[in-house]
Amino acid sequence: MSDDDLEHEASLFDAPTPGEQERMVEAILFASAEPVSLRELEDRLPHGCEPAKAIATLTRRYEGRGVRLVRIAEAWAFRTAPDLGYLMQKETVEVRKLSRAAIETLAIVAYHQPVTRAEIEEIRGVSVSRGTLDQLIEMDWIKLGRRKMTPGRPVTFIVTQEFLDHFGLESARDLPGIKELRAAGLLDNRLPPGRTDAPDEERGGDEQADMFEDD
Amino acid sequence: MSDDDLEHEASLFDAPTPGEQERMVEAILFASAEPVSLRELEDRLPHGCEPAKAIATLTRRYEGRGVRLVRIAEAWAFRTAPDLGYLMQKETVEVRKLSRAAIETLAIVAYHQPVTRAEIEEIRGVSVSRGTLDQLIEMDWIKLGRRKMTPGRPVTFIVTQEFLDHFGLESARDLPGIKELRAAGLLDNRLPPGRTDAPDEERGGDEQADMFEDD
Amino acid sequence: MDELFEDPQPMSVSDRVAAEALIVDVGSFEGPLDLLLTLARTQKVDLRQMSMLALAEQYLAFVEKARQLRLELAADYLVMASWLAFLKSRLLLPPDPTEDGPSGEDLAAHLAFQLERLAAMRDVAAQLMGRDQKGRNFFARGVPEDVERVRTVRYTATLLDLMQGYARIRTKDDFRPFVLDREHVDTMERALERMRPLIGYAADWTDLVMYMPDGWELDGMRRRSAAAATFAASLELAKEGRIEIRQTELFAPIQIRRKTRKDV
Repeated sequence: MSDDDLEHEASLFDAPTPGEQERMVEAILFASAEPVSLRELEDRLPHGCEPAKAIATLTRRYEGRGVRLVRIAEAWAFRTAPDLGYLMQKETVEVRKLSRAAIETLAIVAYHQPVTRAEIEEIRGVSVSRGTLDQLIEMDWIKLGRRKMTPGRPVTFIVTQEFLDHFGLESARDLPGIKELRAAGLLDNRLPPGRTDAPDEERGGDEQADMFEDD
Repeated sequence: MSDDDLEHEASLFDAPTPGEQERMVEAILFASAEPVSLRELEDRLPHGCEPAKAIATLTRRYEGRGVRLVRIAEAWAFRTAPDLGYLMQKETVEVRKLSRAAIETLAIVAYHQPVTRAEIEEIRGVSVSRGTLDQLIEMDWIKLGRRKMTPGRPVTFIVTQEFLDHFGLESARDLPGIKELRAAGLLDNRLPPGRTDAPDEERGGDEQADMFEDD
Repeated sequence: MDELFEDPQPMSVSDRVAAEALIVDVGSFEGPLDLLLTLARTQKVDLRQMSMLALAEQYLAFVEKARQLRLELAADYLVMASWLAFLKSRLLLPPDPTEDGPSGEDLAAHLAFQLERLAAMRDVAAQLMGRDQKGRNFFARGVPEDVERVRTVRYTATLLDLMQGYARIRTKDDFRPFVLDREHVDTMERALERMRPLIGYAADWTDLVMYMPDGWELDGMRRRSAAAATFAASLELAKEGRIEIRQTELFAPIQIRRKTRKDV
């Protein structure tokens, strides 16, 4: 490529004005039912755009409107304001009624993630049926996380972006009451006295920190 | 329903403020899978709302934004601003193996150039589709050469510089000759004696010799 | 006939009702921990202050009642019962200095922790489900415009494709199967002979299979022989420093390419 070409390209791909960038981000987010990540925005916008800035402006612009720009993990999406839900009977989707076991399992995954099946069973005091986990996976609310670095390398479960989106959470940090539970030590993985096989000794510092990282 | 109830309902559903109505219409139009008519808006909004007014305000509000409120027949919907349609496209490049017919045609052009379509067909023993030649021309691997000084003055095809670059050849003469092909086991039969019809005049002496030498 | 259906010692109506209530109750518990939590709730004190001894006794009484009524309890309820009996004995008897293991207090504390944790999970589960939910309280875009994929296809071919294509045409009319004295055996020497003149063209990674004699891949015995010979020859060429060999993963095609001169 010659110098001339380069110059031409540079001018062709000069970043659009902030106002233009805002319109572009607005259009992309409006068009998608799924949250769109910053990285994807960057990929789709012309070279040199700063989607994070556009998002900040847009968020303010839509404050108090009928739709809002919300953050879900590292992604953004437009969602209708929750106070207007009653107008949407037509759009309401019947959510499959979840069993008590499924709801509790979901909460345990959300608050204790990454968590193994054995840990879920330990907390509930009852075995977790394959069907319960399958159902939550099928609903795209939980997914497999990294394997635990403990004997047997058990798989772990973590919640998904769809889970955060569905319950209107920016991150797992915003789960109701999670701070209090942690302060009360109820999210610790305490071993029963006398048990020394510690299948989960990796839990603690590192993994606890992971909880607050986006996966 | 008793009169009392009716009265109660009327007071309960005092029309919301214009700003509120605008939010409501905005949310309904955003979430609806189809354009929504004024009548339907009226049905879905609280009693006493004036959706037409809300639509007018909203239309102005979205003027020049990344999405616009547009009228479709008797109904309303949000749509991406037409000038931003290109943001909804994602380009992907798929690499595919060239078809056998194209490879053979290309090989004949490379080994026999300049070569007419009739000659290609004679060598391949089957007719060459226009599409195959077009594809190779479009890929910039072959191009039109001089016309042949024979009756009808047919066009000839030759390989391009792009072809040589792609295959890492300095010239078409660098292509391995028949002898090498045979030595490589790629050509494992003898040419029938007396077959001297090969239109290879353009090929250089050495290579030509290779091509027709029996071993 | 009637005798068959007649209970020798008929239960009173109230007994039957009580028994049935218990059946329903047992069924509605999600395991022994859940039953313990329900029993604990009847004590109406903070879980941290409640007596684990009293709770253990309550549970054991419940199990005993079920046994009397000949109700079948799942195994894990019975496992919990025996553990609670053990806990009870640890709490009541003075510690045996000759015995290792956790004290009754430790065990009771852990049980209290488990109950409290389960109760906490129940609470937050309810809070979670009580939140605004997508598709119920708030909504996503009704007509998402999917990103349109504009796909451009780029065709490609290698020099070897080209040469083989040409060879195919030149040999088509008078094709004679590749006949050798030992017709199903390829040798490393022959493979080397075959590969040496070609290897200079392999600037890109090419599948080793491409260097097998044409048509040999169709016959099992020939294919094996040719594959072995070609592979051996490629090792020889690699040893000479003329080519590089790679295999991206187990059982993936083996690929070779020429080594550039400066590397030789």
